[in-house]
Amino acid sequence: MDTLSSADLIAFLTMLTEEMPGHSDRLRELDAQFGDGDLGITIAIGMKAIRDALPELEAEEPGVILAKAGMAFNREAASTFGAIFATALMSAGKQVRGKPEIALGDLPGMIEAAASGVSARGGAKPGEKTILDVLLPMAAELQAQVAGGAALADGAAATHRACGEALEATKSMEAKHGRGGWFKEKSIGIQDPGSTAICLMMDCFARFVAG
Amino acid sequence: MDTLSSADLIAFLTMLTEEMPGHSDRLRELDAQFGDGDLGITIAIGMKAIRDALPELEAEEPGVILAKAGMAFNREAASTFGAIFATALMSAGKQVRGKPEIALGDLPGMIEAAASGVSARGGAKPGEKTILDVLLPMAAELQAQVAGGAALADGAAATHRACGEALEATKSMEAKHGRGGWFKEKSIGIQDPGSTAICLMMDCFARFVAG
Amino acid sequence: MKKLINDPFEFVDETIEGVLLAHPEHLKRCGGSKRALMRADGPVEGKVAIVTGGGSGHIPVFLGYVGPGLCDAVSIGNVFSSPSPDDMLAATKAAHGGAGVLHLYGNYSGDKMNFGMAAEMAEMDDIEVATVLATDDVSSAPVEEIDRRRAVAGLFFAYKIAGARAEEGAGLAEVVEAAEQAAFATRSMGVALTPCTIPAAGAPTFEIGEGEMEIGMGIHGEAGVRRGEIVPVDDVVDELLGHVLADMPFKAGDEVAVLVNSLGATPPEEVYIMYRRVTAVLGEAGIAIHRSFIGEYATSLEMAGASVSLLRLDADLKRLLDAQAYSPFLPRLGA
Amino acid sequence: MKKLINDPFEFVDETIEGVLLAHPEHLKRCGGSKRALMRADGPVEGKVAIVTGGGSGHIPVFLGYVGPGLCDAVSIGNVFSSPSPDDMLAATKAAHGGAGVLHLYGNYSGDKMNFGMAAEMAEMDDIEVATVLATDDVSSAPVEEIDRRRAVAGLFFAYKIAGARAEEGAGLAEVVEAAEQAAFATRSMGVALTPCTIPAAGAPTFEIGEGEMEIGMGIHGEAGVRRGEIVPVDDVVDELLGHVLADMPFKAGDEVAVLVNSLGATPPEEVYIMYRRVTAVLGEAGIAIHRSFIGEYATSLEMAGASVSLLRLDADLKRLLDAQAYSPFLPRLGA
Ligand SMILES: Nc1ncnc2c1ncn2[C@@H]1O[C@H](COP(=O)(O)OP(=O)(O)O)[C@@H](O)[C@H]1O
Ligand SMILES: Nc1ncnc2c1ncn2[C@@H]1O[C@H](COP(=O)(O)OP(=O)(O)O)[C@@H](O)[C@H]1O
Ligand SMILES: [Mg+2]
Ligand SMILES: [Mg+2]
Ligand SMILES: [Mg+2]
Ligand SMILES: [Mg+2]
Repeated sequence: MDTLSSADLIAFLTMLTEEMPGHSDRLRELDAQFGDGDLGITIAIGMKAIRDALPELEAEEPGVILAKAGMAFNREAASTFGAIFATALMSAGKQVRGKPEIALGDLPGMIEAAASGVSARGGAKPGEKTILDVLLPMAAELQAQVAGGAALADGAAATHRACGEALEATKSMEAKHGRGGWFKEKSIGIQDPGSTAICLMMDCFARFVAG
Repeated sequence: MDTLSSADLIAFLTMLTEEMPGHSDRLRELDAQFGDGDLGITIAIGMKAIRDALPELEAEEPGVILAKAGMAFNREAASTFGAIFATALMSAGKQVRGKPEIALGDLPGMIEAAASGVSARGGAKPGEKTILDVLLPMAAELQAQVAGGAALADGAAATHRACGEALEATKSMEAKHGRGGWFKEKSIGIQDPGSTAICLMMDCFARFVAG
Repeated sequence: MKKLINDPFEFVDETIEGVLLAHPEHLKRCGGSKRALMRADGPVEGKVAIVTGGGSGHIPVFLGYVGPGLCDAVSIGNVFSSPSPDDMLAATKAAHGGAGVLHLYGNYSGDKMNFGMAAEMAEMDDIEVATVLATDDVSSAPVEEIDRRRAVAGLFFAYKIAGARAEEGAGLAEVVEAAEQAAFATRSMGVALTPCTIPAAGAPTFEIGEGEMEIGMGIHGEAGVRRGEIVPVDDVVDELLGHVLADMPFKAGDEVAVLVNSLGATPPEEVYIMYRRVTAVLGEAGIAIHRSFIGEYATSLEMAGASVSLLRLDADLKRLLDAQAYSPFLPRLGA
Repeated sequence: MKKLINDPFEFVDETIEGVLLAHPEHLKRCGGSKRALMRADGPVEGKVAIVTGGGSGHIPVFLGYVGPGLCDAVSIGNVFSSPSPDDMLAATKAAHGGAGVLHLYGNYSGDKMNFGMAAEMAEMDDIEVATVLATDDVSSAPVEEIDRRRAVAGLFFAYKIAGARAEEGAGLAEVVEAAEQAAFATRSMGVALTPCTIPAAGAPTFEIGEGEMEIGMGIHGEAGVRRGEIVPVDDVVDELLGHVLADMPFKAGDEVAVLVNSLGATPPEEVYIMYRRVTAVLGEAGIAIHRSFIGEYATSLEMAGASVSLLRLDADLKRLLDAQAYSPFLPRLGA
């Protein structure tokens, strides 16, 4: 697979919505350590909302599918993560407006757009233990993969690895946003729950494009 | 000791009010098994109320001391047991009105009066797992001891033994009164908490008159 | 023991002090009595006075039911224990407005014996006293032995109805009649999930296994009708209403008031979820709901659980139920 | 998990259904929205509308604060999670009476982002929207960073004051000003004894050891200022008030309103015992209590714990606090 058509994207989102609820407990436990423990439930409800929305999105172009999936997620599972995630998908989707397919070359710009959308919505800066701390390293790695002429599957695999390393790095950060922000130094040592969710999604994507 | 003067009675009640709170936990646990668990607290608070009342009772005759001790108990620790116990003490006290001392020969009549007062107040009949089921056997034993010409200490010791046997017999009874009445067959097998309290008091009395 | 208290033996007196500090415009002591409170504007001359009382640990039961259109005075016992006859007498004398006194309380033996003594003493003071007992808990005895039934949250309806009748200026016999009608027309059944701890005892009175509930348990932990696994709340409501509806029995065409009470630790959300099911079951049975009360009307320290009470209405009871009444411990009552 | 619920994922919707069945004369849905409710008599033409919202699990927060003299509409999220911008927008549009809308809610990032989106959308529909956030929890950030503070039960005062100002017919800017004054003049601090369990999670969010408490913990389990052994409640109150009084700071001669809130599982008796101590501490500090509120004003599922909030009053705030307001979830408010 070199590019993602609308049908591909819908197949990926279907797989994503099937897999992610299985990580609910893990995400809930992470979020409970320096938050309110709702993230696992947010993911479970939000993924179900995306799945329910998919049948009506088949005729749309990939960018619109992404944007509408994000809105569907936050409609049913609004929350800090819901708003941030919806913003990310809407920003990424806007980036490929009008394109019938998404290629590896589109991905760096999409993730960069997602990151700046998230930053504008929530005011976070790098190093503050938010999903920005995985999005920005992902965008950089994607950039490098495109420059190196990688195939989609290889680029995605490398980006997943980069995401995992970035996630590991969130452990040493102190949370400044969301409920985690009130736990201050108690948040150090635990990996960021929101970034964990993003990484799990990236893992799913890498496996999807690998076939 | 052959008879109890007011000073003796006050000495006994002082000993009683010192000892009984030590049985609180045991009484609470018994009462909790087929009731609401308050009896231990009732005894602790009520005994303290008697002790606080004693200094003002020194000049009174024994019958009045008993009656007022009962009222003091139920003033601070009103409850089913409080009302029953106050009634018992008031009835027993009335029985020796005008007498400066209480002899063994007075005791059968006093306990009989207590039993009929209790029965009139609470409507219980023998065999319904109430303090009547120790009071009546105690009265019978006292009668026998008086007929046999026993000394006070021996009569009291024998009555304590009879009380203990009667208490044992309450185990097989089904409660019909107080909160225990709602536990029906679940109350079988457990000894009556109120009768347990009476028996503990009788034990104290037997040791007191033994010197 | 997870409690926000000081000396457990001061629990009741400190609660009363807090209540009086919070609601001085509403409640005052009956003379010097530490354990008897009354309407701040009482005694109300010429009105039948309603005096209640019972053990502590159940707010708004009992002191929260003193107020215009409710009771006139209350005597307050230790936790789960009857008040003393002295305090009952103090409440009776202080509330008496010259038109007689109704002793209205729950059918518990300690309360009955002690109120009995207080009534005897009041009568020696030439105060006419009548007594009505609430016996709404259908789980506590078969209907043929209704006199053995204990009271749970349905006591609220007896207060509301008798209080309104007294406020209308009715005489003692009429207030008694209204109270008896309300008490008889009220049937309740509860479920308990967790035990309560008497502060001075320091340990739970009873145990309910993780994942277990007891249907019909009384608000002091008295035995219920069955213990079992916790099931979906709709099924719990069906079971409670099954007992309640069969008891009077309630029939199609009846009009009722509904009370869904939380024992305290059960969150408000859950009693609303229960109420949702109650409306469905009553709807199916053809029973019309005239008015509903949902929330904490009789708690039991930190117990989790709830009860459903129905009051079968006629025109008189409806008028009395809808009448204005006020207590700072309750949402606004009456139209 | 000791809960009286059905499917945990239906918890919020079934609660809302129960609430609407119980209070049809008081609340209605905003159009077809499942998660937005409003005053049954709304929109009130010509009045500034106040719209609030937030995660579920805190009744009477948030839907219990809709009513005359309070908020006009509410959007309702999943348990402990923000409502969606769609529902916020639905509430905003439905409540709008032509005089602008105040979004008044607690300072939580999910709510802020989602309300932010809703406000942008409402403005595209030519509805003027202003926003005021409650930040009363002094334990959540130092006073220099008051904008980072979260809201706890003191949110009640912001509703009461802003609601009264809107009811007086004030314009949006004036209602905003009153809301800001109330929000700024309110300081709270809580203590938690037991955790809560999100129904869909099925396990407690956090743990507090037997015999332990956490001073300053937020109502979703957010970190407080210290964890330690449970001490007599008078000492707990002293510690909470120590933080609260030092924060504004409150001074001798100040006049305040007091709110002692139970998180739900803490019995009413205990918050009255707390209030008793509050009066003593304030009395000693020369601070006068104008009015007090004691009970459940913001709960957190089956959490045990409580908070103390103070609102520093001036003549305007006093008038607004004393004004009539009504919700079936609260004791009578106002004179
Ligand atoms: N301002 C922000 N920008 C980006 N991501 C954020 C921001 N605030 C929180 N997050 C992410 O959201 C996650 C928490 O989401 P969620 O549990 O919904 O929020 P809440 O803390 O409100 O309960 C965090 O782990 C973090 O990755
Ligand atoms: N009607 C009665 N007559 C005599 N004794 C009684 C009666 N009812 C209860 N008791 C005694 O009182 C004890 C319970 O007292 P207590 O715990 O105060 O009552 P409650 O059951 O109201 O909590 C019982 O164990 C029994 O011995
Ligand atoms: Mg969270
Ligand atoms: Mg008992
Ligand atoms: Mg008792
Ligand atoms: Mg959350």
